[in-house]
Amino acid sequence: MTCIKIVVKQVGKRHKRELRLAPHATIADLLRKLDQNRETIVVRRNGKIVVEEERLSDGDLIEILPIVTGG
Amino acid sequence: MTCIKIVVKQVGKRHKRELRLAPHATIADLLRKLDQNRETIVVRRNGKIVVEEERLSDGDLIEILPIVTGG
Amino acid sequence: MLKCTFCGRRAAYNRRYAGVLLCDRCLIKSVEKRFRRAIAEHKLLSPGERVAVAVSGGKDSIAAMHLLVEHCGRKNCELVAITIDEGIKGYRDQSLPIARENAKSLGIEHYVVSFKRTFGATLDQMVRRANARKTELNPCTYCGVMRRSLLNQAARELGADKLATAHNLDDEVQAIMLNYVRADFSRLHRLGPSYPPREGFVPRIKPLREIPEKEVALYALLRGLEVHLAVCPYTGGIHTEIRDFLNRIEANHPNSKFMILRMFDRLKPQLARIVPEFEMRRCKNCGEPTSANICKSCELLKELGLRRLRKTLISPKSS
Amino acid sequence: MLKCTFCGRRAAYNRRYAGVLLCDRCLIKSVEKRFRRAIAEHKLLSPGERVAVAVSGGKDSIAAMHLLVEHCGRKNCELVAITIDEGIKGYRDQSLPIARENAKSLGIEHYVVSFKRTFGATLDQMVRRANARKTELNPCTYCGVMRRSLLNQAARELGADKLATAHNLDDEVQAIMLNYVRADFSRLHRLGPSYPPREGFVPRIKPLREIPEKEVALYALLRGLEVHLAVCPYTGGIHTEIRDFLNRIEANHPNSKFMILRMFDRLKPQLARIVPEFEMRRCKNCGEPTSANICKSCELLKELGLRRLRKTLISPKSS
Repeated sequence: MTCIKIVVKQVGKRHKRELRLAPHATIADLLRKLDQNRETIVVRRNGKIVVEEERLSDGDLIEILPIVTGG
Repeated sequence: MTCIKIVVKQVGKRHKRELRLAPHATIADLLRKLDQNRETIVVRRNGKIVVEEERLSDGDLIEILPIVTGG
Repeated sequence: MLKCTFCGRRAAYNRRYAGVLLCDRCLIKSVEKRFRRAIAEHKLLSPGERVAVAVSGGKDSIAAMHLLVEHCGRKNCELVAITIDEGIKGYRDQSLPIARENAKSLGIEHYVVSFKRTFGATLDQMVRRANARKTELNPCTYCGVMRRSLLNQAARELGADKLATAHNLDDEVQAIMLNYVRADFSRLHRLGPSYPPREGFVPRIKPLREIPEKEVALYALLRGLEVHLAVCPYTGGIHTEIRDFLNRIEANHPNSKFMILRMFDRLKPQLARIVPEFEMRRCKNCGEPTSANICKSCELLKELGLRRLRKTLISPKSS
Repeated sequence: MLKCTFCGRRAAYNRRYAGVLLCDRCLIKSVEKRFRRAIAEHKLLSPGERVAVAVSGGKDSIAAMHLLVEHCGRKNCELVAITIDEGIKGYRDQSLPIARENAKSLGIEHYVVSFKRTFGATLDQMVRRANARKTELNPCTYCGVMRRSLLNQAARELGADKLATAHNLDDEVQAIMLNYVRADFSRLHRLGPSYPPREGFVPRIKPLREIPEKEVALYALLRGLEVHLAVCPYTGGIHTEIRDFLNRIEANHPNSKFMILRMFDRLKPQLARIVPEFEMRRCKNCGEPTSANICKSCELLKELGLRRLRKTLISPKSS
């Protein structure tokens, strides 16, 4: 079982990160790993807003957009 | 400014730990460092139950006793 | 060394929500005073009554038993103790002897009612069955419903006028918050310092309801009571999330727990207007009080493929 | 690829509390439907009314403005927009142009009222003064009290029949929880889909109150609206603790936020019996409505050594 490699960009932070995940990992798995609550963000996968239950593929660019702005 | 050295024993866990803290550190500082909420524990210092605002001294034995047991 | 605000001895506790430090003796006195005040203010006990106290062996119930035995001595009440043995390996089997020893040393009659003998299965066995059957209910549901039912029945069989439980401030505020989150009006309505008498129910009282968990623990530890301090293996889920939230809020904003309690106590009389009063019936299966045909315990047992084995819990020899 | 439960296109959102997946189009339609339903169900707007909408430039208020302008077109209502410029460097100065651009592109009159011109100090300056004077109040207190007061006054001066704010489900449930924890009955009583008319107050309406924050954000993003998405530098404290708790609970137990809202909405009519109705007066200083001699804004200003510089906010040229 080989890992998949994805790139994560958290909007508002400068750097992109490359992460390795198990095959069949979902975006929800990734969010858990990054300690991100799905209620507070929107996820774009290769530019498209998608649901957190989608599986990741090798080479995906995942953008995490925080939406909770107020006090 | 030299550090103080204390020994921490979390009741229920096997091992004691030795920790270094800044001089004038209080038990509350130690609890923050250990991510322990004061509402859920009782602290014994050298065998005596004490308040979390007491300052630590070099060589202190600090026991942390979890009191939240229920569901 | 930090000193007691009242007597100048070494402080053992910082009661931040009141802005005072307390030494061991003053903490013990304060807890005893609040316990007596709760009984007087909410008329929890009358002289001459027979009280059953639920004792698990943990700090809260052991403290409650010691506080009650002293109170009963003064007020000419009779105290009996009941332990429900749910059958939780490595947990209840360790606390049960502690409950027994404490009752013995205080000279209190002690009765043990077990899930195993009553339902033919321990809680551990029920949890395994629930997992196998994928009922999606968590262990606390089985434990809570069945323990509550058995406590009530045992207290009734023992002729108790009141059933005392050791719920502390933290327990009560957690229950309030849980029912706010679940929008459960009937459960919310049932919370409070006492639960009024209803057909088939022994009135329940909670004399520790206004004492924070940490103060109950300190009371037991500083008095040197023998208590069981271990974490139930089935903790988790929403109960734990709510408890952690409340402890974080209280640590950062002392007095929050009391504020939540006070607000609820002011809301409670209004809840009666929303919650429909329902008729009490008898469970067709076990005869215990219920608002449905079958009581919740029997319903849960059925889902697990189990049934009640004994109708009566307390035999003259089970002491 | 996961598909929309309704139309089979690619899903963009998992609405877990309802057990359905939604594509971009169906999410937009659903949000618009809920917005219209809120207005109809709670009679938030009547045909021909003049509505002022509070617009910060964030996702919620920009979404609200776009939803309202379409509604007003159909129902023959008039819409004006008000932005309060509190003076938060690196935050409001970035969102204000976005509010202005959106209003302009929609052809809506837009008014800006600033703390600086009204009180002689920006919020940033107030916070520095508060720290120097150790008032122990947090920035959200100044911001909240003064912004609310200015919004009301500006809406009144503009002859608005209603003042619409963009509070979403998350905002409302956080406020409910905060007031449970603080035991603040009067604040709790003031929450709801609308705030009834009172002397000196423009009735407030919250048409997004039953739309979760994430759905409002998705609505704005999927419609391609230009919004400001940045975190206020003054967030923190108990508000953040409560928000984090609610988001954790919702993530682990979907529908909890709605449950809290539903429970509150059932409790609310009962709160009127507890909260005393107080007489409305005029602030001796600025003339704004208050239950005391001096309104809360003027009281806070005084503590900071500041005072109101302008009585009237909207001049014909301030558009």
